[in-house]
Amino acid sequence: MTKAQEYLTSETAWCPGCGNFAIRDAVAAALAELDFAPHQVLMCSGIGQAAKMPHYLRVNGFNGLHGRALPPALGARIANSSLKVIVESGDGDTYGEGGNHFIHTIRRNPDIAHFVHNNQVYGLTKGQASPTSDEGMKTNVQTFGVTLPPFNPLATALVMGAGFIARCYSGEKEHLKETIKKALLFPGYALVDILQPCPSFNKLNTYAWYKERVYHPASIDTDNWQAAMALSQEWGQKIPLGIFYQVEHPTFISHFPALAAQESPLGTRSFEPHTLAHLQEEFS
Amino acid sequence: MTKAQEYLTSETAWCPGCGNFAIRDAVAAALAELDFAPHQVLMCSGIGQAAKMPHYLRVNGFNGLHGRALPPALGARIANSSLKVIVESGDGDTYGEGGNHFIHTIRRNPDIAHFVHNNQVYGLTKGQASPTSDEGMKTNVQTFGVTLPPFNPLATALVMGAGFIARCYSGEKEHLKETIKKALLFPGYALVDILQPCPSFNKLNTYAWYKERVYHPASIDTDNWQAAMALSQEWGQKIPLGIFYQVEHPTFISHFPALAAQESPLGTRSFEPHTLAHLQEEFS
Amino acid sequence: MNILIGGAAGQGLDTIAHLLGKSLQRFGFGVLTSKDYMSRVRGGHNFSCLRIEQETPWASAQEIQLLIALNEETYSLHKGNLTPQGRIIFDPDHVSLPNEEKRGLPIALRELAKEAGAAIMANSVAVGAALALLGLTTNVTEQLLHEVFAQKIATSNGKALRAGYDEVAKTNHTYFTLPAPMEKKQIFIDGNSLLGMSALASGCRFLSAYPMTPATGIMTYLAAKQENHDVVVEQAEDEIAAINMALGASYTGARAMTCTSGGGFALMTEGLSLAGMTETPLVIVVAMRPGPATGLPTRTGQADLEFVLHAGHGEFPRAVLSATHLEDAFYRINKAFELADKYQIPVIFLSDQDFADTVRTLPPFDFTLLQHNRYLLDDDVLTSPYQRYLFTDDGISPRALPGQFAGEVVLADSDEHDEDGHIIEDAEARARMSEKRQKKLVALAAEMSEPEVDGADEGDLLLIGWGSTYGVIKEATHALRAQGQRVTHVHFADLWPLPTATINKLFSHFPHSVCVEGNATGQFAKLLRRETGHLVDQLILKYDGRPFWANEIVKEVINYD
Amino acid sequence: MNILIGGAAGQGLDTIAHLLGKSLQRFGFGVLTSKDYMSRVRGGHNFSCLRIEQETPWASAQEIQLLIALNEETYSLHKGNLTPQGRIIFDPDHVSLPNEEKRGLPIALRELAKEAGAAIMANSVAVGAALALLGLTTNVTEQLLHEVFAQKIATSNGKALRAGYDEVAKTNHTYFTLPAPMEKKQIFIDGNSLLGMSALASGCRFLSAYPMTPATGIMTYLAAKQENHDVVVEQAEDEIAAINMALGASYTGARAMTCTSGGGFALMTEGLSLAGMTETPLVIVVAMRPGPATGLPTRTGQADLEFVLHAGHGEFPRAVLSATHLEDAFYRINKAFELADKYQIPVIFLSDQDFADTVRTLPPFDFTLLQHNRYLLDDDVLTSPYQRYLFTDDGISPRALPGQFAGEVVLADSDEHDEDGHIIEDAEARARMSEKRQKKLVALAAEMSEPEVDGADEGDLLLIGWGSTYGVIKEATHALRAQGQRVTHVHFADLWPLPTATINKLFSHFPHSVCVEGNATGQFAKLLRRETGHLVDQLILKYDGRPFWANEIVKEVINYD
Ligand SMILES: Cc1ncc(C[n+]2csc(CCOP(=O)(O)OP(=O)(O)O)c2C)c(N)n1
Ligand SMILES: Cc1ncc(C[n+]2csc(CCOP(=O)(O)OP(=O)(O)O)c2C)c(N)n1
Ligand code: SF4
Ligand code: SF4
Ligand SMILES: [Mg+2]
Ligand SMILES: [Mg+2]
Repeated sequence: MTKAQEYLTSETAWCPGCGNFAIRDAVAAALAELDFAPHQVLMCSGIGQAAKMPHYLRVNGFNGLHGRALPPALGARIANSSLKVIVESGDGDTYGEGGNHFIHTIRRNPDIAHFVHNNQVYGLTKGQASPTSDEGMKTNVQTFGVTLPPFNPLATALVMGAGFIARCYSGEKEHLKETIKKALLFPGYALVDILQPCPSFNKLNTYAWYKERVYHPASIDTDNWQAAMALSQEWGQKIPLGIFYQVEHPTFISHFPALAAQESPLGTRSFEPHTLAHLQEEFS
Repeated sequence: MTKAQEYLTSETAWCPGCGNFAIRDAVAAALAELDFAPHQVLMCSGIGQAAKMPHYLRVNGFNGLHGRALPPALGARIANSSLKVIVESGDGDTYGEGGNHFIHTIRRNPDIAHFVHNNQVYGLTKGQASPTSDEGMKTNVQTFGVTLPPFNPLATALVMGAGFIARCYSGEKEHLKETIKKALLFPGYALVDILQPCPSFNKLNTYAWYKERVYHPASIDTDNWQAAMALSQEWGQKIPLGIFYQVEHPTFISHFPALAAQESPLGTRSFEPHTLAHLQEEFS
Repeated sequence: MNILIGGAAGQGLDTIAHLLGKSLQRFGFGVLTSKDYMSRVRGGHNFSCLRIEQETPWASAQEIQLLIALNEETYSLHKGNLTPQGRIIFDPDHVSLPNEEKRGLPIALRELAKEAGAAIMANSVAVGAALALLGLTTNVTEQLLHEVFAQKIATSNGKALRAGYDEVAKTNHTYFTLPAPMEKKQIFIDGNSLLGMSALASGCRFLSAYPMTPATGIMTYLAAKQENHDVVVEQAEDEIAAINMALGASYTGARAMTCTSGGGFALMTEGLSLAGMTETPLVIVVAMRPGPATGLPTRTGQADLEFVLHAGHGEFPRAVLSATHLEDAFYRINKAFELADKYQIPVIFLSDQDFADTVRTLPPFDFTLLQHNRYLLDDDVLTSPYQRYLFTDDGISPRALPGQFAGEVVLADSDEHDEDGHIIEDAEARARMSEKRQKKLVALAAEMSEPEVDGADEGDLLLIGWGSTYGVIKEATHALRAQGQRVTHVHFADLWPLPTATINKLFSHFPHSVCVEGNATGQFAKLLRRETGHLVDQLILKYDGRPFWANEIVKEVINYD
Repeated sequence: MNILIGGAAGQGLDTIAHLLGKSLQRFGFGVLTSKDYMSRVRGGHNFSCLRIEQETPWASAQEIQLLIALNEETYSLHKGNLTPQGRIIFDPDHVSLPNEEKRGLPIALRELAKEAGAAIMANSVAVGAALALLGLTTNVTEQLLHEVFAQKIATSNGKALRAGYDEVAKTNHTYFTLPAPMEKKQIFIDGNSLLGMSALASGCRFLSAYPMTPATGIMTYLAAKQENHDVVVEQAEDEIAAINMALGASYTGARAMTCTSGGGFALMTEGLSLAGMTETPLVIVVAMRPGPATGLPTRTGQADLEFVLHAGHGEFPRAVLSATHLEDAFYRINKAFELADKYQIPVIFLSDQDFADTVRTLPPFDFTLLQHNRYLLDDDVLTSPYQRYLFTDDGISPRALPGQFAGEVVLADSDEHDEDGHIIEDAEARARMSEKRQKKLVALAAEMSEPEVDGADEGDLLLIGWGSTYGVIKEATHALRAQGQRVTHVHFADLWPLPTATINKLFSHFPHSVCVEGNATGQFAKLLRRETGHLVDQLILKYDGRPFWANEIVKEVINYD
């Protein structure tokens, strides 16, 4: 078994006090507790502060393009369904540049655990508004303050048919770790939107701001879509945390004959071209 | 005043029996009844059968790229806010290739009337599944039948904060025309998702199929978001038609000092460069 | 012998062309059909050209002997190309020809079809009529009908076929004389199916793509194979997803491919650069159609060469291949997959609408010639910890797959990185990693096939072409030789890194050099000058969305002199 | 005189560099600062170079006289470039130098700052210390503090400044001798602000963009101007939206622009092709950084030239401009807007990180030289019905805007179209419309400025460069001349259509020609060969993400001989 510490690589390039650290620790701990060996895990990410994660955890990593973390994860899942695939990226990456992949990947319901570091800001590019920035937040591009209502990832995921949606806060590490574990074990697409303070650029949604607002609803009926929708609409004075919805559906790969059988990984099954000579018969 | 007939240009390249014809007629009639002169209207579209519309109506037209009908419409709206801007395109164009613009344009709430010809299939490229195709529909790409749950445009628009959402059926021309008129008059983003039979490629969702299912709910409380969400979830045996939600919010251009004043079009205000020589003072 | 079948979209031209072409193939003739169609589903004017020779023709011919006119527009557009002895099959109940037109052969296509069972079978009547004019029998075609359709439909179509046949046989039997058929067994296949088939036989396990004419046929070919083969086809939400999915699949070990046309490829250029940076093998088929923007979606051209050569930000090695003809393409797609895996680079295969939609009779392929080497790190040579971007002499780092070795992880990175794959910013390390990538070009360049040369090492005229114009330039070459010119035809299939030895040897031995291209600016000629310094004397360019005709080339060469 | 200020991200290096640079400018010196920073927000190693001369320096110099080391890493990385007589300002409470280091000038930066009010003002203490070493006074800087900060903060920073000053003045006053200051008034401006300012003064009304280093500064400059000027800045959801929004705004009449770096531009290439097809004016600033893929986000390079030259599917005219230096850029961005409107084409302006982040003192710009012609159809020459793509001799169709003429409509189309803008498929019409677009290149080519030439028409060495390397090649040229070589420096700003007259005239008169480029493959040299046939003798390439140093060029030229 790998210990949580052993997943952590050297130094990070994050700022002191950044909410990303707690997420990294939680993922490492979750992997360790679930006994995933590093070589059995693949983490895909885009570009941004959050997206540097594959460099800071010792697992397989595909650190791709800004906004494009999900498509390679789906491709990887198809080519080798024995890997545990995690996608980890920022809010701008996932809901902004990558919005189209977000909505359509969910519809496919692949076995992907998706952890979004939602700091409500573009961190790496130094503080522009992201799709989840709160109205009124001023930046040096949004000089009059953000005027768009924030993108609601959980409600969107529900509408797209997601089977697992959760919200966590990087200030609550234990809850975060436990939720990540459940997402990792969920058969299908699982979204965990993680509220993550960015002390360098988000001066609005600070640790104090979140702390004042986050709460754990007394009980959540995780089979109830309407209830989940109602919870995911709560934002402002009170922000609920927890798994809002958890219902299994057939997963993506179950639909493909070449994958459903769960043989060896599709990508590396042995093969010789001459065995396919019969392909030309239909043209003769 | 322009008569409905005068909006129509020559021949179309659509198939006989196509649901697009009724939509074209309804738009022409709506424009005529509301007395929009052709030069005051701009129609933006992408690529597809539906997207050929700007060629078949005599108004200003920007027939752009597949999936990219909304961004030029937004740009046009900014440069000349005296134009009535319509976006008209197919379901693949709008919800597939253009998905990211769909979600983020709605959040901005620009004054755009958006008519989507939803034939639940890719028509122009000869019959592949679109995001709205029903589960089980077989095509020569989706050889086992579609396995993804259909994308729900109305529910998605609601989650993004749309102020006006409606569903019409191209087989009900009068209702379609009246709804289009209301969308054209709505101050803000207005989505009309129009069920449009494609006799050439969609053999599942035919005129008969729709006719059997569409109905008009007795009364719709158009201020009620939850009710609208519930209506937009109805699909299958019964498909409700009508305006599901209609609530005004501040529109996009109201946030910009250069636009809010509603002076002459931004794009063509007169101007001489030397009047801006003072710009360099901050660097001296 | 050349047959043109024309009508509106939705009138079933493809069926006629397919039935006729396939029957002729089975009779043993050499057949080529090409397709000219509009970007619409019903109406408009479409046509197919079907050429028959003893050996498989290299290109369509402009002169028509038999015109099957399903509407009047077909007649008026093509009558000029019909020879005086030509014949026009038409349905006098629906198409009327002018009185002075003596070549018409009225056949009540729909009436006869109705008698056979249903008006919709008019096309079978037309095929029957054509068979009679060609002096053939109906049995082969009837057999075909039974292979394609259910018993009942096949039987009534057979009836319709014979009705058309008999109608003609009464008066015009064997109006046209065909050459003697070939002995050898032939297949009859189109460009897109061929690319799909070769990809599958090259071990391609994953195709992610977004539908786009004229590339969609590759997708539908492979989609149909999912049921019984180790391949997955996923329709992506857009082309950006398509290329990034393919990269994810390739990184984890699947031979992966995507296919599109110019506009979709434009959306893939960022992903192309990612393939370059992460050193992930990938094959991209770009089926060209005329641009810019949406352009002419169902037409052909060769105007995306410069774009694919330079697409993607930053510098990284890539290979760009095309094919001289269908048979060549079968083996060259295999080469594309091999190069991608061996050099861990993106490989672009340039097709075009004419190539994609052309159907030809060909000798069966030799599948034993296809290669399937994965170029992966062997277990026994692994040194731990594994480094994805290990510096090596040839720039190629041993490739391992995620999960391949217990305890080892594989890190692919879009940022500049060290040998481990971790982000770096250091100047020296960056320069070295950039050099490592560029180094791969040395060995890669040596893998490029020199252009095919048809003709002597010196002469009057050097004709240079690339890609799918091979057949038509070959015909032009023969025509020019017939006029006494000493012509050498040089044709490039592998385009980048550009193989220059042959052209360097030949170029100065011809007083006149001509580059023939399907674009408006002479893109290949510019590449040639950039890479070799040779400046061709003449450009023969076509950019109206149609393939060249051999006689156009002949005429332009001559007019220039 | 060269000052290097180094430390970790977040330590406020920019503040020191800005305060010092701006003070020096106000004193009348020629100043250049350049920026070297990592892609992170806190930590790591960043630095700024501040060079002071009588006239504004052309490039940074490698040799340092004064090092302000906010951490030990700065010392160890840069000590080698510090002259023996150099000085190191450091805070002995936080940074320790080795005993044998005699150049150190310990100043208790944080302690003194605390005494002045707060430790955070340590940077002001450092600036004060530097001013004293340079023999200057603190009054100009104090004034600056009051312009930038609120009264209270300014006052306490002033105190800190003076504390640093006094600390040094005790022992080391006027350690460095500065040249005599200039008389003329100067401004002090960076590349990105300058591009934004010129765009605004050129009548740019709309910028849609997605943040991407190193282009973001243009966006923030213009965003800040929205309050009081006729301009709208919209942060798009992605780069595809950015370019398509800009096209919509341009089509309806706004001068529109977008800005990005290579990866974002990759996503815009389909839209670029749309601009070409619809003939919609657009200015795109591509600020280069090293690729491929994410590469080195905060570094510099010139590796996207070939990409921008050939980006987009299909063929359409475009112009590609760059600038030799900041002042040139001010007027050239205006030219970009003028060309876009006049020829109804996309115009790409190539910038890079070094250009974007370099700040220089410059004489104030002459805004009366900027042009703002809209090239729109006048009311009195309209012939109804209006045709957006009317055939004309020069290929430029009179442009009307939607809504401009009552009763007239304007149809822009991505498909191939007729003069009205309606979809066509016809071969002849297509060819003619394609020729119409290409025709615009003739007049456009005549608008390109020939490269700037510094030196005689013949000599020993021809140094060729393009874009932002102008300054550093100029310095190298001077250095080589000082060594007795007869050097001519030719520098291109307008890149496409490539102006060739000057280079054709000069090329053969130099026994040795060298192309200097910030990339690994010599992209401009290849372009030159393609367009003129001239093959340079030597490439001096740098691709480690850093700008050239003049002495690197000098050394490579000499070593080659
Ligand atoms: C195509 C492209 N566009 C823009 C960028 C620049 N960019 C890098 S990270 C980023 C935003 C990061 O925000 P987010 O995803 O929220 O991550 P965070 O840094 O906040 O963790 C942007 C715009 C890029 N790398 N690629
Ligand atoms: C970038 C790009 N990708 C793909 C295409 C090919 N294409 C044209 S229309 C279309 C789909 C059309 O479907 P839809 O939007 O539903 O319109 P419909 O034809 O059904 O009205 C596709 C995939 C294209 N033109 N551009
Ligand atoms: S900028 Fe914000 S998100 Fe990025 S590392 Fe710093 S604190 Fe964390
Ligand atoms: S293919 Fe379908 S949507 Fe397109 S024109 Fe024909 S019937 Fe209408
Ligand atoms: Mg973020
Ligand atoms: Mg559709």
